[in-house]
Order: sequence, then structure tokens, then C-alpha cells
Amino acid sequence: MSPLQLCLILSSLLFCIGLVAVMSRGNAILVLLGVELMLNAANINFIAFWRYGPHPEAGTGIIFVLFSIAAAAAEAAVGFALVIAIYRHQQNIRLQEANRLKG
Amino acid sequence: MTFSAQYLWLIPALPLAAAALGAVLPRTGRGLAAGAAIAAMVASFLVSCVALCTALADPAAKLVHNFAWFDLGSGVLRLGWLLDPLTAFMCVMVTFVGALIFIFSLGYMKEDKGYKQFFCFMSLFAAAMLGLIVANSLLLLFVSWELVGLASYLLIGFWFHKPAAAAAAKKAFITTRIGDLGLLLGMLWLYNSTGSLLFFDGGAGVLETAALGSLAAQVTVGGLAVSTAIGLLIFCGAVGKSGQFPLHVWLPDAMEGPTPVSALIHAATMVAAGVFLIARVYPLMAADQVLAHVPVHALTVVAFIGAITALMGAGIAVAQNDIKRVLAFSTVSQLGYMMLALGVGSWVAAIFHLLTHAFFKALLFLGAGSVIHAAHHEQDIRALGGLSARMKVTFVTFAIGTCALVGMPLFFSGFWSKEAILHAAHGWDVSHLPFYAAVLGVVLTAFYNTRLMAVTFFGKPRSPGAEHAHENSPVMTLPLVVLAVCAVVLGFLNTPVWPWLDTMLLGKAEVHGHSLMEGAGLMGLSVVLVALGIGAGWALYWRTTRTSASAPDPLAVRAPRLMTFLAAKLKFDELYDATVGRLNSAAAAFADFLEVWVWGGLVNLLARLGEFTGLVNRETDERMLNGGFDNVSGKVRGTGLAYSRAQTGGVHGYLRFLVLGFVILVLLVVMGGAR
Amino acid sequence: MNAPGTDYYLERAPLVLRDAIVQWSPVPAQWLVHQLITIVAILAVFGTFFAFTTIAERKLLGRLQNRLGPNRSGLPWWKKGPKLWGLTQPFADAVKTLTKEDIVPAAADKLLHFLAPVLVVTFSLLTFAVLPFGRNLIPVDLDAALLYFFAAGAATELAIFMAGWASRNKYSLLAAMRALAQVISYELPLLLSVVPVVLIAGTLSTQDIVLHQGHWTFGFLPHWFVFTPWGAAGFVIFLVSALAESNRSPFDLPEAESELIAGHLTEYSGFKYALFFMSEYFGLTALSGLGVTLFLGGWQAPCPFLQFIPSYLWFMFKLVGMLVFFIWVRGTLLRLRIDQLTRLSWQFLVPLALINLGNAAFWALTAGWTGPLQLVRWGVSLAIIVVPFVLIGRRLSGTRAPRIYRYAAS
Amino acid sequence: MTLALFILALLILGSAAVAMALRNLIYSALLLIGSWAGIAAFYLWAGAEFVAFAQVLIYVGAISMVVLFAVLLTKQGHAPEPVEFTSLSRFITGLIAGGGVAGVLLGAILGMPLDVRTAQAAPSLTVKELGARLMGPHTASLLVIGLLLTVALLGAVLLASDKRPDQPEDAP
Repeated sequence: MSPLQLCLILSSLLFCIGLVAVMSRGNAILVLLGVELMLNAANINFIAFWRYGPHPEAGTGIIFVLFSIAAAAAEAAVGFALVIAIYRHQQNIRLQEANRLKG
Repeated sequence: MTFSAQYLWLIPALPLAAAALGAVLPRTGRGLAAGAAIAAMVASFLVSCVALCTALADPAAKLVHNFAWFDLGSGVLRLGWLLDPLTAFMCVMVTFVGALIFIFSLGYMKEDKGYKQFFCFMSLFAAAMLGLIVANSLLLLFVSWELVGLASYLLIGFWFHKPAAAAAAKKAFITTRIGDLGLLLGMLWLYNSTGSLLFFDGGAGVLETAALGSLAAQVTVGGLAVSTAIGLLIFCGAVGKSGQFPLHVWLPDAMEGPTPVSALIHAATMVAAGVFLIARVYPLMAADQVLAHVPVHALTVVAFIGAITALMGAGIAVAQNDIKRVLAFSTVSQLGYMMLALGVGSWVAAIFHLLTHAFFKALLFLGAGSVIHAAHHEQDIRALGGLSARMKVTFVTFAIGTCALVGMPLFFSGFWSKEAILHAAHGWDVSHLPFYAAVLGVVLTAFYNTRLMAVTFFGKPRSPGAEHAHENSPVMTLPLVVLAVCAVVLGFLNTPVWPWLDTMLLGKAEVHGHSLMEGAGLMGLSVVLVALGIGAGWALYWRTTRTSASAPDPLAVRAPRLMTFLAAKLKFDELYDATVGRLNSAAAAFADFLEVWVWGGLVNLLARLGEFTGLVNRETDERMLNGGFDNVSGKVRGTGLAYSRAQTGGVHGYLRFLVLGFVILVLLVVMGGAR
Repeated sequence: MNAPGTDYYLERAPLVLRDAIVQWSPVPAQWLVHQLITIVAILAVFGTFFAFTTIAERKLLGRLQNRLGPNRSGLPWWKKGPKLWGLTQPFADAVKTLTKEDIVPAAADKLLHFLAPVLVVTFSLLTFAVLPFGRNLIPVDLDAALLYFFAAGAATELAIFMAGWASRNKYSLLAAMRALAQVISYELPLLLSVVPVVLIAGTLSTQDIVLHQGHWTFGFLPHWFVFTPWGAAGFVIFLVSALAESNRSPFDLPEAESELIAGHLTEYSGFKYALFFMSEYFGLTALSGLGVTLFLGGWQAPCPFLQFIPSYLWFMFKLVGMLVFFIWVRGTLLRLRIDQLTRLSWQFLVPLALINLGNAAFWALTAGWTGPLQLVRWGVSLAIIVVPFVLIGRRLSGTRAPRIYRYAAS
Repeated sequence: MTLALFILALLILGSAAVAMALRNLIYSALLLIGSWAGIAAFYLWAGAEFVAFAQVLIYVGAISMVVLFAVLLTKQGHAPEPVEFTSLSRFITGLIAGGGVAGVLLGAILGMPLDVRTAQAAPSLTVKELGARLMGPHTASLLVIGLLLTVALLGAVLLASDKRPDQPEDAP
């Protein structure tokens, strides 16, 4: 098995951990953390393909990861602001109770 | 001093810096903000003069300085500065008139709370306009163009606590935006077809022969040449900005802003932008002239729009009673003349008229501002009167401005520029209709200006404000005097005997004049026409002066229906209300109708159908059969419930289905691929 | 004058020493020994440095408050001997803290309570790895050294949070929250004050930044960044933010004695407390070292003829100068309220740092200006930073009501 | 090399998995920070130094702070209410779905003949080159990201602020 495949397996397993967390945990914060994990898994893929790809000197993978990290930061800021808004609204952050568009 | 296009950015940058300074200064920094604004304008003026000298040294040259603005990966967007006589003349005019208006504002806005913001916005406005002039790229021009729009929105709505001002600002912004959409589309089309937006780029620019040839050679919908289509789209922008028919409606409403703003918008900057744009892209507009088999030439449209506007504006101005509105419609009319000149192929005449008009219209607006300021913000000319004795400087300078606007022969700049336009229109071989419209416009111009002068300055004062009016401080009258001198002198830059401006703009080396006698017939005609207009005005308004503010207008007495029609601005606002506005509400009503009756009805119908089947079901169930149907309907209910359980509103459920769906999809694709 | 270069024997002395020791070890372990020596050297030097910083702080603060400070401790086995001006006090303190009882609250989260002090010292020590102590002395010459520094530094606040949360004490938790608010507020101006240096030097490597400052105008005016308008402004912003980042007075809100007992340190005692104490000083030293590197020319001598003094000594001189300044500030200024703290950051430091970034960009753009234009460059650059400073400062203080000195004699 | 990767993978996956399964949110967050640090180490391993430090700076330095703030502000710190798998069926279906995705992905990876570069030396890209790339061909994307961050910042402030924007400052 090549190192690239190992990296890809690592990233897909990390992605699935995040996915399972998103799907089965009720706590909004944990769900957001799961989403962050999924983003990180994607970043690992970018780096792996950059490292073992045909044109590492172009640096596209690295630049994409930088953008992705910036997007993740934006997502975290907005996401946790939403969590706080939900908490203020229903006094808990159980996602299964946040099922109304209007309240 | 050597000056190259590289340093041209200084001209807009100085007012921009003043605007930035004004933005960060605290409210107490009034004096500093105003001083910085004026100093920046004066400095810009000096730089512009240097630029003008450089440009005139070699009028045929197009000095450009292009640079990469940003790298898109697949291409590079480039911007640039351009220095030729057109740019230089415009820069000098804008900075000079602008500086005088700024100085005038010192006095006019003295008591206003938003003094600091006012100078900040004015500087921004001037900076945007200058950026528009020095741009060598349609993109940079467009950016400045939009900045001009923004600044005008801020300035027209400067007294935003007045509902009328806020509405006027919005109207100006939205109306010009309609035109700008055309400009944007034209720009994108141009970039798509030529891959560049630079005007001059050493042979690769869009206004150079290579690009023009290919643009004129292509044909698009309706048999139009691509250059015609792009030109007309760009012209849309000019129509919006320069208040041409049919988008002129915002311009008179823009009078809600402070008077110096009106002067800046109507004289030097915003409205001139449209004319300047067409003059700048003139090679593109004229590229289709060589083609014979096109349905329409771009310039023909320009000429007709200009002629319509010129006549219409003059007509409406006859019936207005607000001193600023009269001037506003006269601006509309004069801009129509400029467009007409552009359309008939004499863009130098248009620029000449643009320059002279800038000076005398700024003079008129500042004079009106002086009157308004002195008469305690009384703007209705019926309530003024008798000011000639009370405000001597204002009266004399205003009279000079009026003479220039009317085209009093020989000694006033307006005469020469208007003469050039009439001459060009007369020589146009496509149609003579624009010429007749222009001639009629001349009569009307003379008529309404006589009316304005007579009612405002003569007779008895008809309101307490006018009675207590007295001359303003030198800070306000001095710009008037300077502008008045210019309004006279400027005409001699380009008489038929010595057409210096023409030669410079056209990039020729020597001045070839010809005798006055060549155009004497036409000139005589226009003198007669002016005399006719003034005579009519005199007969109606001067001989019998108005006695009270509420007395009916003499013209209204003689032709009441015409007068009301004109006073209502040819009912354009009503027309737009009735067409565009009504279309809008009709669409909304239609959507509402669809919502309530069609979709709602459909839903209701389905519900009724359901009810009906239910009824039938029950009937059959009760009357005919027993448990079997109960059983079946129970099953149906169960399925429905099971489905409805999927719609929990819970995120988890949706996500789970999403993921399962993804997995199944991938498996299907893989298996399908394997087969 | 022939300036001593990289092979000046005093400059090379530490390296020679290290290589000599490495030679003694077996070949397969040589790389390990090589690294270990670096680590041990940093620990030893900065451990001692820490010890003497504490005594210097206590004595200096004492002087500032018109008292003597510690002056009793001498040498233990020399009862009648000289007191050595109390210079052995830190060692006595060390013995004391090591022998004290280690108290862990019953309700505390044992694991995190233990982990927090360990992590806090680890992270603050990590930052030393990229500081260039001398011409040849840099533990790791990373390409992205500055980024590394801030990455490692950001983690210490996390450890403070762990300490506060794990104690299960509401004062500790409040302190933890304050620590987080503070780091979020001040990370931004700190980074923004550093960015102009990166912009001008064109590199993130600390060694290259120092080399960039190694020139002299007229042979004696050093090209340190602090001697440019943007550099001076950046240095001041850096100083203020560094004070806040290292939780020093007047920004020592997370451990404000009068409000929160001792903040996140409330439930710590003995050696764990000492570790926190140590990490605070390590953090301060590291940030001072960074300030020296970025703005004060690093290990460069101020004048060419002073280059005979080896570069690592120059670094140490400057470091000591910075620390004395920080101690002075601590003895002089009063603690801020939390709202004043965040307002200072968001409304004053961040805008100024952003303007300063533009200023540095202007400086970089006008690098070609010479002769009289150089004067214009300086004037414009000064104006760019001074005018907003005055305006923003005036606006901020303008919204406050006039000060009333209620208990002061007028 | 591969051994180091295995150790890193174990660290990353282990801490992530445990973090996602724990009941105490603070532990989850701290473990997850460990996982992020592990990912940074992976970047270092792969030779992407700059990205590694950026990852630490942003995830460990900033996002973790936001997470901890959110945990404390929503009073989840001491888990007064059960933060647990409230529904076993949801957990099981989640696990099945996740497992399905994992199966699909792993199958795809293992079944793909990946063309691996023979030169195993880590490619080096200095920060300066990276900066030139970022400001050269990727300027537009950089601007878009800057815009996104600004909008996100404003949005976060607006969402989390107590006051409605249309209410006056000192409404009760």
C-alpha cells in the first residue's frame, strides 16, 4: 500500500468519524465540531495529493488548504454564534428540538 | 517641467485625499475640512493646467500610462490614465468651476450643521468626476461613474430629513442606475469581443483601428453591427447620467439638494459625464458610419434623442415657477443640444458647448443660490421680484449668464457654441428634423430666460423675503464675477474666425479660420430667432410686471391648457407612474391573483376532490361494503403517517437520508459501471 | 574598521563547545545529543534567567515602592557570612515551593488539573525555539518562524483555561473566561503589529529579519525597525499587546488578586504554582525576545565598532532592557477594567495597527525615494501614524465624561 | 516514515473518535484540539510547514477558544443535562450510514490504482514562493476569502448579539 493511500484512508476515516458524530449526536456544539473534523479530513486529502501529486511546485494544494482553513474559521464563527442564538431561544442546544423555522 | 500621463492620477487623488480627511475629521473640524477641500481643488487645477500645457504641446498625441490592476489567473485586468486635449480641457474646466463652487459654498453653507460632510461629499464627487475624465479604461471610467452616482445620491439627499430630498435622491440614483445597466452590459460585451477595456494601448486598445474594424465588421441581432449595439448600450448610460429623454425625470427633482450641489451636478460634473463619455468613445460610436446596409447608425439615435431633449426641456422650462427648476430644465435642454452635436458628427462643437455651458450654467446656479440665500430661501420666482436694485452684483452677473445661455450675439460665449451646433445640425445630411427642433428650442430658450429675468429681478418685491434681500458677502459674489468674466471670454476661444479649440481637440497643428460671412445666413437667422423669443418674453412679462405672488401667469391666461401641460413637465412622471409603475403593480397583482386563485384554487380543488372522494368512500363504505375498505384506507393512512414522520424538522433525520442516498447512489453508479 | 564576522572566535565559542561534546558521544546518538544540548542550554540559561528576573522584579518593585525588597537570604552554610544583597532568594523560593504540600481540590478534574501547569510551561518554552539568540545561535531556523512563534504562544492561554476550568471554582472559571477574552482581543493587534515587519523584511524567518536590520547609515545610525515611523508605532502597539498577552500588569485581569483571589491559580499550590509562575516569566521573556528580534535589531550591535562584543551578549542586554521596562510598567500603572481592556484593543489598537500596516506599505512602495524625497517620505509616514493616533485618541477620550478627582485636593 | 504516519493516524483518529463519543463537552473539545494538533503534525510530516503552523494558530489558537466560549456560554461545561445518545436508534442508523460512507470511500481508495510519484523527497515550497502564488494567480480567490471572513465576522456579531438591530440601545 502506498503512502498516498494511507493518507487517503486516514482522511476518509476521519471524515466518517465526523459524519457519525454529526448524525448521531444531539448536541449542537458536537455537531459543529463534527463538521470541523470533516473539513479537516478534506484538508488532509489536499495535502496528501499535493505531496504525492505530479506538480507539487505549483502549491495549489497548500493554497487550497489555506483557503479552506479560512472558510472553516468563518464557519466556526457563524456556527457558534448560531448555537448561542439557539441557546438563547430555547434554553438548551439540543438539535433535535430545534425543528421549527419559526418560534 | 516635464509631465507625463504617469502623474495624471494626482488630479483625482488630491480631492479624494481631501474627502478622506473630511471623513475622519471630527465634527468640530469644519474649517479644516473646507480648507482642505478648496486647497485640493486648487492644487488639482494647477496640475490640470500643467497637464493642459503638455497636451497642447502636441495635440495629436495620446499620452497613456497603463498598468496591471489585478491578476485574474487567466488574464490580467489593466487600468490606465490618458492625457489628450479632451481630458486636459475637461480637467481644467472641472477643477476651475469646482474650486469656485467650493468657495461659494463657504458662504452658502455657513449655517448648515452638515458643513463638514458637505465638503467631504463634494470632494468625493469632484474626485470621482476627475477620475472618470483621466481614465484610459472603460472599467476605471465605470468605477468612477458609479462613484459619481453614489456621491450625487449623497449630495441630493444631503438634507435627507426633508422627505422630498430623500425621495429625489432615490429617484436620481435609481433612474441613472437604469442607464448604468446598459453601460455595464455594453462594457461586458466590449470586453468579451475585444478582450480589453483600455481605450488606447499602443494599437491594442478598443478605440484604435484594429478593434474598431473587427467590431464594425461583425453583425448581431437585427442586422446591427456589434459596434452599433455596444455604442447604443453605452449611450444608455449617457442618457441616464446626462438627463436625456426618456430618463431626464430625475434631473429637475435633484434640485432638492443644496444649490452649490445643483451647480456642481448641472454645470461641471455629473451631467457633463454623459456627454464626455460619448465624446470619449466617439470613434466607437462612429465606427458604423462607413457601413451603408445597417438598419440604424448609433449616432443617428444620439442625434434624435438629443433633439427631442433639447426641444422638450426648453418647452417645459417655460412653465416652471421655481427658479432652480427653470435652470434645471434649461440644463436638460442644453444637454440635448450637446447630444445633438455629437449625433450629427461634430463632437468638438459638443465639447465646446459643454465647456461654455459649464461656466455660464455654474454662474446661473450660483446666482440663483445667491438670490435664494439673500431672499431667505424663497425659490418661487412669483414671490421674488425687484431684486435688480437690491442685489446689484448678482443681478449683473446673472444677466451676463442669461445672455450667454440665450445666445446674445457676438460677445457671449453661448452664442458661439450654440452657433457651432446649429451649423453642424444644418449640415447633417440624414435628416433636417433635428435642426428644426434646435431652432425652435432657441426661440423657447430666449423666451423663458426673458421671463425668468423679468419676473425675478424686476417689478416690485412680492414677499417679505424678497423685500429684505440684500447683497451677499464677497465670498459668494466673487465666484460669480469670475464666472461671469469667463462666460464672456471663453467664447473667443473658438469663433469661426479663429477655431483654436476645434483644432486642438481634433489634434491638428494649425488654426485655419474662415470668414464670418460663410455662416452669416444661419447666424442671422439665429439672431432673429433670439430677438423673437426675447420680444415675446418682453411683451408678456416685462411690459406688464407682475403685481402679487398669486397673480396668474400671463401665458396661462392666454393659453391655459398648454401652460398646465407644460407645468406638469409634459406629464412624464405621471406617464411613468401609469406605465412602469402600473406595470409593476399589475405584475404584483397578477402574482397575487395567481397565488390566490390559480395555485390556491388548485389546492382547494384538490382538497375538494379529496373531500369528495372521502365522501364517496364513506358513502360506499357505509352503504355498500364493510371492513374491506376500512382496512385499505387504514393502510393508506398508515403509509401517509409513515411518510410524514420523515418530515420531522430534525436535522439528523434529513442528514441520515442524505448520506444513505449518497451511499446508494455511489453503489448504483459503481455497479452500473461494472456491468 | 574591520568588523568581526561570523567566524569571530567569541561568536563561535558556544558552537565549538557544543560540537566538542557531540564528538564524545557515540555516532548513532549524535543527532540526539546535538538537540539535547540545545534544549538543555535553553533550559539552563533561561531557568537561571527566570530566577534572576524574579529577584530583579522584587527588588525593583521594592525600590519603586520606596522599600528595600528581599535582602536577607545569603548562603545556607555560611551563617555569619555576607548577605549577597539577597541574591540567593530565588533558590530559597525554589526549595520552599518544592517542599510545600501539593493540594488538589476534591471536586477538581484531577487529570486536567495536573495537565494544565505542565502544558503551560511546555508551550511557553516551545516559543524559544525560533528566537535568534546570536549570529550563529538559533535553535531551529524555520522558514515560517514567526507563524510558529504565535502558534505555540496561542496554546498557553488554552492551558490557562484548563487550569481555571479544572479547579471547579467559580473564581478560577471567571479567570479562565477573562483569559480567553483577553487573548482573543489582543491576539489581533499583536499579530497586526508584527505584520509590517514581515512586509518590509519580506520574510517570516526571524534570523532573516534580524539580518535585514544589520546596516548603518553614516556608519553609526543602526537600521533597526524601531527607528522608522511605522516601526516605532508598531513597537508601541507590540509592547502594549505583549503586556496583555503575557497577562502582566496593567492587564493582569485573569489573576487579579483583589477581584478573583488569585484567578486560575487559586487552587494551585506548591510546585504546580511555581510552574505557572515560571511560565508567566518564560512567556514574558519570549515575547520580549521577539520584540528585540523584530524591532530592536535582534543581536545586532548598535554601532559597528561595538561588534567586538559577541552578538548573544547584545541580545541579552536588549532582553534585560525590555524586562526592566516591563517591571517598571508593572510598578507604575494601575490595572484596567475588563471593558476598558477590550475597548482599548478593538477601538484603539486594532485600527491603529491596521493604519500602521498601510503605513508600512507606503514605506515599502517609496523605498526608491532618495535625497530630499527621503524627507518627504519620513514626513508623510509620520503623518500617517500620528494624525490617526491623535484623532482616534481624542474621539475615544471625548466620549468619556470629564474626569472628577473626587478625593484629591484641588 | 510510514511508522510515523501510523502513529500520527492513530493519534488523530483515536482522539477524534473518543472526543465524539464523550459526554463531557469540555473533554470533547480538548481532545479534539489534540486531534487538530495531530493533523498539524501530519502536515509537518508531509512537508507543508506553513500550513501546519497556520493550522495550529487558527484551530488551536482561535477556533478552540470559540468552542470553549460557546460551551461555557451555553452552560454545557458541567453537563447538568444529559449530553448523551438520547436515541439509540439514531445512533445505530448514524453508525450504519457512516459505516456505509466509510465502506464506499475505502473501497474506492483501495480499488484505485493511484499513480504515485516515485521521487519520495518531500517537495519544498518556501513561504515567499507561497506568498507570490497567493498574490499572483490566486488574488481573486484571496479577495473573495477576505470578503467571506468579513461577512462572517459581521454575521457572527449580529447573530450572537442580544439586541435586535431594530431595537433601541437601552430598551428594557
